Amino acid sequence: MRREIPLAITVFVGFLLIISVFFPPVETLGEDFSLSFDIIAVFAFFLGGGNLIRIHLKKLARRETDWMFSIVTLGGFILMLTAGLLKIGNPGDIATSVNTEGMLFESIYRSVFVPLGATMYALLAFFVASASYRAFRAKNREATILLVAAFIILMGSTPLGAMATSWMPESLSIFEIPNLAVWIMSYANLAGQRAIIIGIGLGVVSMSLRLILGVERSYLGKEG
Amino acid sequence: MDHFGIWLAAFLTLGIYSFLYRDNAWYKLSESIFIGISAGYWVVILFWDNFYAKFWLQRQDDPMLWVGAALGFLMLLRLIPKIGWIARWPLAFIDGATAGLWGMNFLASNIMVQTKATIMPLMGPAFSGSIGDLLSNLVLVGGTFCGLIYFFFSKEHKGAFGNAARVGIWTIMITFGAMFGYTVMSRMSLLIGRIDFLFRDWLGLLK
Amino acid sequence: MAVAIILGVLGIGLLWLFIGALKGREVDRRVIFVFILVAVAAPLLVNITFKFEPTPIVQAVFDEFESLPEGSTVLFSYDFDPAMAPEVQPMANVLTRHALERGHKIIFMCLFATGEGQFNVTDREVIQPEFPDRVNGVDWVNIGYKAGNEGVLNVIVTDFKKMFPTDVNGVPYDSIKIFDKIKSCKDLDLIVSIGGGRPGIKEWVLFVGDPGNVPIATGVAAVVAPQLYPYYPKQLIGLLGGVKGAAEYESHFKKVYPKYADMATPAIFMMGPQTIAHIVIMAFIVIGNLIFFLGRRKEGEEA
Amino acid sequence: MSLSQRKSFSVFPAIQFIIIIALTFVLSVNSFAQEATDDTTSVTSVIIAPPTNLLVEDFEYDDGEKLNLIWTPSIDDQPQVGKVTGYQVFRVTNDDVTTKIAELMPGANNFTDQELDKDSTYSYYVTAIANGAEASSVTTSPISPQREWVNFGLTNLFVIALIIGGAIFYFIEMGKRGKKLFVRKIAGLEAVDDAIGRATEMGRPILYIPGIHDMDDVQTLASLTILGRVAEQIADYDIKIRMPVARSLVMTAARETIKASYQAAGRPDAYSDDMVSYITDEQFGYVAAVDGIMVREKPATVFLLGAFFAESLILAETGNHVGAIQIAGTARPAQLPFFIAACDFTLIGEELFAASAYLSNEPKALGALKGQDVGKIIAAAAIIAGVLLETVIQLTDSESAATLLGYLRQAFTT
Repeated sequence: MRREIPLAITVFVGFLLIISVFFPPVETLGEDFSLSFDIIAVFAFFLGGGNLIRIHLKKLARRETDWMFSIVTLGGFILMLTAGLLKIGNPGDIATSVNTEGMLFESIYRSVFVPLGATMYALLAFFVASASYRAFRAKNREATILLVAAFIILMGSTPLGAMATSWMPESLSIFEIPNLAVWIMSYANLAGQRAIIIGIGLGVVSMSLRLILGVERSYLGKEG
Repeated sequence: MDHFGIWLAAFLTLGIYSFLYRDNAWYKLSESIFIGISAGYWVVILFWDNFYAKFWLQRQDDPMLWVGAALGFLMLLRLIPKIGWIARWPLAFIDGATAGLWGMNFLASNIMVQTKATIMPLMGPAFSGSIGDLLSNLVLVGGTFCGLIYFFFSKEHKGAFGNAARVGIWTIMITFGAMFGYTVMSRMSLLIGRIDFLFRDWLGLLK
Repeated sequence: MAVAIILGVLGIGLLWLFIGALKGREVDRRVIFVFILVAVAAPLLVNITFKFEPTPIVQAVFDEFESLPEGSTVLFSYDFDPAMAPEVQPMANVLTRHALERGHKIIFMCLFATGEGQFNVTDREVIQPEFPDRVNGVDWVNIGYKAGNEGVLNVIVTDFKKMFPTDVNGVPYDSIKIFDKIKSCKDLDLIVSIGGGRPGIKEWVLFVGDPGNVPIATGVAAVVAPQLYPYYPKQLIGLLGGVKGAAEYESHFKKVYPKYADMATPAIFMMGPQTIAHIVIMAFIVIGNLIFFLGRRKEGEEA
Repeated sequence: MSLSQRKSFSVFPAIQFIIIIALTFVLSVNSFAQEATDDTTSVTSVIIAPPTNLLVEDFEYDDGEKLNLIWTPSIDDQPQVGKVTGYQVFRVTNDDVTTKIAELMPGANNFTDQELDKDSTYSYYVTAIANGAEASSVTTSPISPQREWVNFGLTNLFVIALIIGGAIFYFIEMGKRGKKLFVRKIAGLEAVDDAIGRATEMGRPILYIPGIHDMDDVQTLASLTILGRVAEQIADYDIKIRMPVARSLVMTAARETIKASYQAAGRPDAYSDDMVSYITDEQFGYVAAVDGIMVREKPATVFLLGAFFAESLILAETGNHVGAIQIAGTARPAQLPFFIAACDFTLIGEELFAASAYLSNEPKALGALKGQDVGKIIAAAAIIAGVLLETVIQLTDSESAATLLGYLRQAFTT
């Protein structure tokens, strides 16, 4: 029974949602699912949040390396919870969004969360550089193509591209870097994108059917 | 932002960047603050948006909501070892529903729409359009076709089939190279934004 | 002076790495990080700028403004919000400046509700300080925002008044002088949509440009530009893509109109760090390949 | 159209004409009357014609909650000379409550009323608005929205789903019956064994990142099925697996998955809940933590499989920096270039979904991959045929080609 019931649930819900598309009286089942999912996710957070607290309390209790930082994490977590759930500094009533100016929650969000997120995001500028240094090497034909395409687009993004090929005669203007960059973006790039996207579509369909038919059952383990 | 807010934001910004040199206490501090604050942030948002607004306020109108709540409750049974296996039921529900929804969506949006979009004439009416246009269109159609061949699983990439697959992976590599190169500018803009914050708002170096 | 020092430092640094590469020495990634930091931060501090040659697709927009006879009527649609503004506001400003300098009359409108605020930026930064003598209602008018996306376009392609009975200040349509000879979009000499989202340039082409046979030019965010190239040159007479497109336009405009040598050029300013960072990345790609090939040759010799 | 005519209602043209005249008369009298009572001096009365031919019909293929309205715009609604500034649509329910349900642009000639009740009846009228005047169409007779049980508008989708789904199903069955099925090598997946072996040799942990999306993304599900296969091998080798996640549900599902794999490998005692830990739902907060884990624990092998966004490159570069072997895969085309650049092996789109079937090496799972190929053949054939037909049409104006192409396009229309 421990295997059969979940399996039956997956098969039933899966087929129901596939079929619901074709039958107007049940066509909103997909939306209903999304709603249920959101609610399940809230309950699941007791497990996730509980896990977060447990890990850091354990670190503290055992004085593991960097246990001081666990205090910071726990403190931040509890601070945000209190500020948000009690709506500290709320200028309105209970219906007021927690992201209203004046609330403690909102001001922590603005002065801590936002700059930290933006900074982490901006790390990409550095990693884009280090990755291209290492990865764009003409090791084989595929890597060379990757390198050349990237290089042309990079050139095309700067005034260098226009300067480098401005000597070309009018008849060869398509081979001027800025034009070449445009051409790559609108033809070759698009072709690759489409192949990938169609492939993904087929992959998803196959994955879905395997899940629904019970060919893949990660959390149920092997048969028997 | 007030003065304290700017200093705090600058302190955390530099803390994160210190990671580029190597892992250190300043980064660890910024990281721990970020984890704690952001985890708390999302609990609060989940609570007010999902639980309070979607469930609590409308619990009497929509019986479907109770299905979600019941499944959510079953999920919590994982905390009781003896009957923890019941937590698989909501997982099975989510698996089945996600599979069903995505399967149909992707069939329509990825396979059908993209295939249809690729159906286009190679040339304009009565051989109009330049050779360049013809070649460009051939690249677009041929590239898509060969790309599909590359993903083909049930045949070894050999012979003519292998050649087509090779053209396919080349096309895909052009795509990747181009997309990488094209993204650099927006990534640099992010860094410009942060440095602008440090120079302008914090240090007051720029007007 | 400062510019020379920074470029010199970066150049010497790259040269040093280059020589190192010839000896097969790999570069620590922290060195790359320092280069990127300097490449981005230094131009912000000392204002390093580059000269841009306009690409044909940008030049086409410029030429259109030049070739229209003085007194032509151009419509500017501000189809963007503050989030897109860093990329496209510079375009809106320089195009407005160009149109007014050429003596064209401008009708401003927007398909984004937030576009009205963005027009105010242009008003504050370009029209008021540089063209104080131009009269609202005679030389330019702002008719603002109307909800309805392509529905709005569907109407104004045949009739402005129906959709915009007054301008933003409540001045009735009939007493706005520009509209004496402009009844619909078909009477316009050029339409410029600036934006990058929806509704935006695609809707303009589909609902006004094609059916009304009105020339359309556009300025858009870099991410959407590739999707629009296929419209050029038949349905779009030209396109400014991203900060680079704006910088090319600013650069060319300054060259043709020397009296604007001191004008604000935010796009050129933004392109300073961008260009240096791109050059640094390309230099590192070259260095990486050099190391790779020299290493392989060495291996070949040893084997 | 027959379907709609049966349930629709239109006004007889002759009656309509009389009504228009009558209405216009009433309206003009009304506006005169208004002028008489009003003290305003400058109100010029405008007379406009009402919209005509108002037709209400059932919305095709719905659950009985929508009605379609179409009408002919007022004759005064003309470009440039027209006086009409817009339309208002009014709904009258069976208990005689009238509500304005929409304000539309000039030139509008249709509207869909939604969220109706199929057990009630509704009447409608549309009013043309001009400066200071309005003119209403006649009110339609009551109609109820109809429920249709089957959406025949999606027949194409159904057929294609049936063919592709059927092919997958067929090959899965073939596999179950023990037919040997060939699947080509996928380099990224061939490397999984080595990658796990490497971690064993080095005595360092394996880091498994399932993306940052929740369980309602099929990429996450695909990642967990791969985890199931990988964890089984890991259990055999007795290496540490470390799996920080960004979603509580993924945490629960991943724990169940690893537990089941350890049980299948015969080592349930070696499993611990601590293998999987929740960090934070926030994208970059999660990234900050995972970066920290990477540099502090120096994993020998990193799996990055699932739904990734901008963080892809931050994670992959840090993983590369600490010297881990990295196997990545996602179905987000925008992130694939970064994985290609920074990881040792990358599963491109479809390969991510094929991975668990490939790793399992079970005939029935491999059969599903064969079924996918049928889909690729269909798409490729449709593209070639369609492009040829299109080109032929452009060059020769062939009508039969146009008919064929029409069918082909139709088949791929959702």
